[in-house]
Amino acid sequence: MGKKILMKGCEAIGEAAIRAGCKHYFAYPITPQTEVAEYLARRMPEVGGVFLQAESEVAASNMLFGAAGAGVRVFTSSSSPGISLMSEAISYIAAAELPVVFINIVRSGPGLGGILPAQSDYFQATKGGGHGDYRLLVLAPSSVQEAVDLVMTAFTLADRYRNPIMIIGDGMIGQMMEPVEFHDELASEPPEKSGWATVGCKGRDPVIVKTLYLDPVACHKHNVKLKEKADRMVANEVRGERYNCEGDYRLLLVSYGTMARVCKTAIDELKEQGIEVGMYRPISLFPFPILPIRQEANRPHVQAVLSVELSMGQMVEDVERAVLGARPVHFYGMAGGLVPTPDDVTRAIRELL
Amino acid sequence: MGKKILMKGCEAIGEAAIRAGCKHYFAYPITPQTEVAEYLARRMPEVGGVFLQAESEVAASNMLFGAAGAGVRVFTSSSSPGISLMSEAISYIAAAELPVVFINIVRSGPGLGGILPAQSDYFQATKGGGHGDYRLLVLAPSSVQEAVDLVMTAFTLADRYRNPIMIIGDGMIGQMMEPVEFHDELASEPPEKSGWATVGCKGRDPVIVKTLYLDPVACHKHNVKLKEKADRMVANEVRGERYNCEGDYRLLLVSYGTMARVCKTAIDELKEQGIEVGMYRPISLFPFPILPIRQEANRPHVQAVLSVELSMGQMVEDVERAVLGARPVHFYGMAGGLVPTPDDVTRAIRELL
Amino acid sequence: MQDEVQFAGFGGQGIMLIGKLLAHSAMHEGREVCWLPSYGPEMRGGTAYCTVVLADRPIGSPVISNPRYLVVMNRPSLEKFGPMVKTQGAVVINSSLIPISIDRTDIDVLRIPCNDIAVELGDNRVASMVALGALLGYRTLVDLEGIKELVKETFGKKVKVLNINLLALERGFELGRAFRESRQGGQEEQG
Amino acid sequence: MQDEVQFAGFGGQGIMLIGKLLAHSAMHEGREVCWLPSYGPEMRGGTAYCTVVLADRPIGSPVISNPRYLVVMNRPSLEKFGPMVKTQGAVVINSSLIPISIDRTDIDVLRIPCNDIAVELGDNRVASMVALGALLGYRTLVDLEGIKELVKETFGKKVKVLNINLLALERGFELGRAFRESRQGGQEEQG
Amino acid sequence: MFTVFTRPEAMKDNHTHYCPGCTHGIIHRLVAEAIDELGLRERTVGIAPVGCSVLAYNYFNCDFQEAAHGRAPAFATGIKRVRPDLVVFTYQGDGDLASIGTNEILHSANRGEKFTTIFVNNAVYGMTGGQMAPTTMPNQVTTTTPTGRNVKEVGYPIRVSEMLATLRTPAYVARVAVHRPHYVVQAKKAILKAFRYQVANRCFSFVEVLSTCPTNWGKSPKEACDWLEQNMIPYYPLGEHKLPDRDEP
Amino acid sequence: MFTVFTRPEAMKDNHTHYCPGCTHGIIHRLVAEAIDELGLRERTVGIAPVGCSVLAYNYFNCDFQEAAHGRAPAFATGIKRVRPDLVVFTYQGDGDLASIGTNEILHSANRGEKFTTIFVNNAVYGMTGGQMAPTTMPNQVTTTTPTGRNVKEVGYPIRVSEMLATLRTPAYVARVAVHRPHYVVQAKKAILKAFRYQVANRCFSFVEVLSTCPTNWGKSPKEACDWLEQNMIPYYPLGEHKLPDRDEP
Amino acid sequence: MPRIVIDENRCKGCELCVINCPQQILAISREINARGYFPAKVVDPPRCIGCRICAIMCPDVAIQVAVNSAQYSFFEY
Amino acid sequence: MPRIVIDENRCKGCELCVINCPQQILAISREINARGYFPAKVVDPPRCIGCRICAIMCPDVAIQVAVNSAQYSFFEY
Ligand SMILES: Cc1ncc(C[n+]2csc(CCOP(=O)(O)OP(=O)(O)O)c2C)c(N)n1
Ligand SMILES: Cc1ncc(C[n+]2csc(CCOP(=O)(O)OP(=O)(O)O)c2C)c(N)n1
Ligand code: SF4
Ligand code: SF4
Ligand code: SF4
Ligand code: SF4
Ligand code: SF4
Ligand code: SF4
Ligand SMILES: [Mg+2]
Ligand SMILES: [Mg+2]
Repeated sequence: MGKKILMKGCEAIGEAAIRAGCKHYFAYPITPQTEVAEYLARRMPEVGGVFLQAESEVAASNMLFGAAGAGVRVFTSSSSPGISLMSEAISYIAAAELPVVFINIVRSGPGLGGILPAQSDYFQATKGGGHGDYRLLVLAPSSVQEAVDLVMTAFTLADRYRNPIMIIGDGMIGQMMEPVEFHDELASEPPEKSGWATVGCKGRDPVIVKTLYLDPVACHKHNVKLKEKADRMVANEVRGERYNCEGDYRLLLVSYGTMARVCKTAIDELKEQGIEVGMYRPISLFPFPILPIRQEANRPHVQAVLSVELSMGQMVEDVERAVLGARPVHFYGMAGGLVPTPDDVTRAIRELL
Repeated sequence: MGKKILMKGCEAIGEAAIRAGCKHYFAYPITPQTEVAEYLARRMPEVGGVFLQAESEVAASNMLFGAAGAGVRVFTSSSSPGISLMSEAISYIAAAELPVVFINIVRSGPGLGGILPAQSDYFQATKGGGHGDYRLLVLAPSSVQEAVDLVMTAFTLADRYRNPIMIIGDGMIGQMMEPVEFHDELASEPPEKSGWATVGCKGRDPVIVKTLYLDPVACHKHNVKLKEKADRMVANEVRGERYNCEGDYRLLLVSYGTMARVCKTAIDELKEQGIEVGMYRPISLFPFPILPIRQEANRPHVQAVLSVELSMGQMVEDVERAVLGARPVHFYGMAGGLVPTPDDVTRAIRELL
Repeated sequence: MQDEVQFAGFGGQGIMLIGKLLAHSAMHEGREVCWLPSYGPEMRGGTAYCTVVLADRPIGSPVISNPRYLVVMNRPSLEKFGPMVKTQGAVVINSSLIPISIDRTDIDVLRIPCNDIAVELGDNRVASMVALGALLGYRTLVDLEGIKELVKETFGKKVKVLNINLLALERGFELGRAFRESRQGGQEEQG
Repeated sequence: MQDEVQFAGFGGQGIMLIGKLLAHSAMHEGREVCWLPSYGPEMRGGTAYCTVVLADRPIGSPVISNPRYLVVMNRPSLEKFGPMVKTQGAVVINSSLIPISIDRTDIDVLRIPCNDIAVELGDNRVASMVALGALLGYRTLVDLEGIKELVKETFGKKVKVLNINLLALERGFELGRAFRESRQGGQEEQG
Repeated sequence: MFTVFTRPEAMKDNHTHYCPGCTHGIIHRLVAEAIDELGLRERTVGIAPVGCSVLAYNYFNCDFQEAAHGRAPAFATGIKRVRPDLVVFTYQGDGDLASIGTNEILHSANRGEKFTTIFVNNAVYGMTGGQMAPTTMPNQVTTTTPTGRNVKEVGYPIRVSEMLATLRTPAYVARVAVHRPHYVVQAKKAILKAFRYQVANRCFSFVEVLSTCPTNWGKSPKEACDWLEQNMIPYYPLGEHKLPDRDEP
Repeated sequence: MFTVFTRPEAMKDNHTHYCPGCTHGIIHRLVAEAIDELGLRERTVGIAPVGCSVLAYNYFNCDFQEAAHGRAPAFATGIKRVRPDLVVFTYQGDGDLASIGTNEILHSANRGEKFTTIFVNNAVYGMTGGQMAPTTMPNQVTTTTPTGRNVKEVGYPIRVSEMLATLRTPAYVARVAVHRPHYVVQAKKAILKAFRYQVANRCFSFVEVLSTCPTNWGKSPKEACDWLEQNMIPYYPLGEHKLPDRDEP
Repeated sequence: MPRIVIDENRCKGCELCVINCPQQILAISREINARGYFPAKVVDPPRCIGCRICAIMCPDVAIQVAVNSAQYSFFEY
Repeated sequence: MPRIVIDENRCKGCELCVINCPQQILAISREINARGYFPAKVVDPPRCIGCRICAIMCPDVAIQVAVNSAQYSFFEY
């Protein structure tokens, strides 16, 4: 447990990875997270780690693939268009069951879009931008401190599930400076990997890291295995936070990331005006906190549910699946880099009450 | 209206595009749809069109982007990993509001997976493999004839909405031979595009095809525009087919593509045994037929809903959103290239009744 | 009425072609048809197969796991698909390359020395035509003349090749018919 | 208690730095802080700004559209952000580069010739330090000495640069305090 | 009086967002002048890259498309194949063309696509704030090579023109510079020639332009010009590296 | 009796799925022999491409990874950077390496990554059934060039070795063939040399092997060897195209 | 006498014209323009030879050059 | 006398050994193997010189070569 230091989100993320025992980073620059690379270009040599600027995101993601297959902890960071270019590799890495941490500091899309904060890659992250049946474990911090903690946790989860993990932050998470502490107790020893990692076949039979299953029965079984893994995540890794849910609030907000912080301010302001609004903030986007949200939505005083996002409405589909018709589900959001102010959120809430 | 000819799905798709007035094709080979390219390599020169084998799917999708920006009808075909590599361009093309037709003859994933039929790219197609808020209009044929008809329709829809359209077929659609007729009346004249397409600025101000919106207000507005377009698709383009839904059936199947044909055979067999099962077959996967399915599910005799897919469970999430808790929603499916037989489906149904 | 036929053998034995001929000529006869191959050259060697469904109403499942008829040109195919054939169905076995038979009494088993006949006719490659002929001789799924017309279209002006193919079809057809007749005789005896 | 400050100007005017200094020293004083820049060099030129939130409990929204305090170093920034300042707030205007003022009576307006003072001190680049000093002279958001310590850490051994920066801070601070005192006097007169 | 120098018609009357002294502006003007001199403006389509020049369409007075990062040559291929009557050029930086987009430029050149590429080599990623490019000079400090490009770790700068010149397919490939007046004059000639080859439907044409990035080099515009002269010119020899008419084995 | 020729230890005792007479098999064996002769088997990691040799791991008796199509060099970079003690080689076809994956091989070579690439140039896409590759010969008929590769439309074949040899970063680049015994002997030497350079941590090493695809060329194995000799050898000159010790400007 | 006109508001004060003018008659102004730059100006107009070098080097097309007679030019451009 | 052993079931009958044997003592068998190929065989074993060329050319590692004395070899390989 160190003392608090003021750090920019991107740099704190880079440092958190190192503290988590990950000393290998491959990436391609893209705003608004190039500072992760710039930080690690300085820092990795200091800790005897590897920093490599790849020729593209396609190459970077396949370097991760190879390196993870060789048994080391490895991660990258990028932003929306760059993540799209990694889609093929992400599908492969999930198929090969390799632990890799991806960080997407989301910018506004689609296309080149803009560089300002957005949450419009929710679908891509949670439903799989790549092809085939696989699931990323997706975590969404709402402060620099939480980003640091989740990055450290991510490496443990990646190893535990042998699955790629994605951390989704909007541009604010990457760009803002906040005080952070590094909780070194979140770091974990990597498990023994020489049974499946390509570290040379001395003393054992050769291992193969692969994703091709020409026999449909084998391919089906492999898919079943991946599905069971996803089910285990659903059972064990749901994370979220309740805010102002103790009393008899009338409206349930669902919001994540920095957008949820704006919502908190709005909730506080409304509280002063005597209006009680509760919020559930998913921290894991996959597994989505279906049950906690369903539970909150079904509390008798709740009249409606409002999903608030920096998008045109993506998470709201999962909120619908959670609420399952028990209450009307509404959406409020902005895209393109606009961030609703607490006043905007307050106004949206008032319209529903 | 021509006479019936026996054609392989891939070749019929290529021919259908030409009949629809699309004479420009850029692609990279990948099983199980390389025959589209091979057919067009012969056929395009005959009709004075363009066939170009690109150096990669990334390049192919960006060639489409440029060509569509220059105002011509253009299309490509690929299969799962290749579509993943097109994710970035697809997001851009949607952002730039260009009419492009994509055909994904899905193979089993994730990763390299196998080459056998699958429907595991449902999420990717309908929720956006690429980054940002955009929607593809996604159509899923269940026979070679329907593939031909939908390909022809797709070009009209692409022009109408100025939006990329994706046709999703599993490997069977691409590989099997069935009799087809070309309904030339489905072809449409392309609308006038010189107002926005880059055809030279003679006689007007220069036009710009772009996706960058540095100003967040402009970017937000653009996103709202895209969202409104998606809403128009939801209002106007829902397509689907009911099978055996006239009577008081007890179970509602939801299934699409060739999987739905297998279900039909199962339904017929069960009918002979006195068990009534209805099916709704979505033809448009986006817009998803939420309302028709909700309506069917809510009919009093229906006890449960079963989503049957060649995946580990993807469309079932949309079925849940459609049914909204009115009935229990179940899933049955196989992945990896295995195709359930009518008997398998029958067994899955019996377990629920 | 729906008939399903599965053809199987090594790649290069003409499996796909005879399947297509059957589908094609059934279509000409006005039936619904669907031809589905095992596809993808991503795997060299091994077994190639295709299934053909012929029906009088729109075809449901194109995937046939239990065909009524099976034509196998090599041993692995027999071992793999033999057990799948529907009861009351039939299997045509290329006895030239398949020393074994199949241990089922609920189906008809036609052992036809396709490669031997083909070699005899002067072209090893027409073995599959012999097999197709045999199937049609055994069960008139489509008219032999229709198939012959298609073969003529396919091989066009290569007269020598064409003739060998036609001969192969006929030789097979005779053997198939002979089997059926003997079998009917046999069944009558049993019955 | 929560204070929000927005700093704005041309890129290169030191906007980000003075924001960070404020955030940093508030953190040292044990407060919650959040510094959020307008980011991205993808657009050259134009206006750069950052907001700093200082609070006594966890900070909700890092996005501040209506700051209590605004420090503007160029004209476009004043035009863009001036109207946003909260009633009862204040704006520090770099009058060296901004010929105009702002038409609001509900806020305090400090016109400080930052660049002129900076040039006078011998380094045009310290204009932003003058502005930060003025803000702190006007409202003690953090202790001036803390900021000075940080400036010492930042410029380390470059003694000359360091001294000019410290002087700039002090000159600004004096002007800010003078304004506050005159204003209080004025208010008393009014009251 | 005769106006002997003014803004070409193929440029819009907009202020650019480029940093002071950035030679992107000179290169824009040269391209616009070439388009004007050949009378091509009304049938030209430019392709902007992702890089500092992403907003090129705000400055050029002709139809434009904005490509995904590195893919401008694929765009140009798409357009030129379906509309061979149009004149198409891509304008690309060294991160765009020589890093993420090497595959596209290489294969377009190799197919002999009939468009023109203006390749702006400023030895750095300008737009994203100064990271290493494949063309960054040995020991050059960038934000991702804080102690200078170590050629033992990440190799030597790529000479794109030389590399493309090895391809067998006929092409025009030249390298020019714009940091001194006489180089600008040569650059203009090469660009004109490149467009002429396209208009004649002769071959792919490619002009690499050495350019400054004062901001990310941490230099004044003048210092940047001098640095380019001293460091880049010796490593990146100017001249015509390939002509379509030269016979190849 | 002494066994003077038998299966190398670095090969498994599995039947390959390759077509009869496909020289992929010979190349596999040469690589395995080199690994054995240098005693590297227990610390070697091979990277399989997507192409006919995707199943290479079923035949090599060492650790293996299977890459995404074209990305084997990125895999190898990833592995070698994090585990420099391992010996890493990629085995790639011409569609894989010279079409979709050109960017990865080029930048790996340019960074001087310390791995070895075996590049199997058979002038066609084997696995997907015979489409044109960037290395397909002029006028060669493939399923996507049904009337033969028209160089006016799609350009000339790419000579990858020559292209990589132009890069400034030290490397070993050689082209060999395996369709005649004496070529096989030379090929073996080049492959050995390539691995030696890697083991010495000297440079990136690259061996292009001209190979046959009887199936998609529509030829018997013998005819395929003759066709290769007559058509490919003149266009793709054999030899060492670059040595790390040769000085470069 | 040739006449050059510098558009003060387009100019970004990069000095490329200043350092390249063969007559050395350009200089940077001490007055800031609306966009925050110190623009170039002509300090000794009569000595201008109309060579266009300043304009050719200007990345912001801020300079126009006019001459009395268009008959001669120093170089083809 | 050198001895070569051809693994009949590995052999795919490609003939590469046959056409390259300097002694021309290999030929394709008329009997099909289990995988459907006509394998190569040695027709005149005594004439084998143990040069290993057949083995070197075999894509399927179907040929083993043994010699009485390993002292000589035709070429380094
Ligand atoms: C897929 C993708 N990756 C990364 C980026 C971020 N990016 C924007 S411009 C750029 C590099 C620009 O450098 P260069 O091409 O040299 O142009 P310059 O700005 O130097 O003119 C990068 C990496 C992006 N927009 N898209
Ligand atoms: C992203 C992607 N695109 C396309 C394919 C399909 N594909 C598989 S192998 C191959 C080409 C193989 O050719 P080559 O690399 O020359 O190897 P060969 O089979 O000739 O040895 C292609 C295009 C794929 N698997 N993945
Ligand atoms: S960052 Fe560099 S390349 Fe970009 S505009 Fe500024 S000087 Fe030019
Ligand atoms: S298809 Fe060609 S490359 Fe592939 S195994 Fe067969 S002969 Fe070899
Ligand atoms: S035209 Fe020539 S002499 Fe006149 S100001 Fe410009 S550069 Fe100087
Ligand atoms: S070159 Fe142009 S922008 Fe630069 S100082 Fe001269 S007039 Fe101004
Ligand atoms: S070892 Fe030499 S001589 Fe003996 S069979 Fe083989 S190739 Fe012929
Ligand atoms: S080279 Fe090998 S596979 Fe080919 S025929 Fe000879 S033994 Fe058989
Ligand atoms: Mg650059
Ligand atoms: Mg190949």
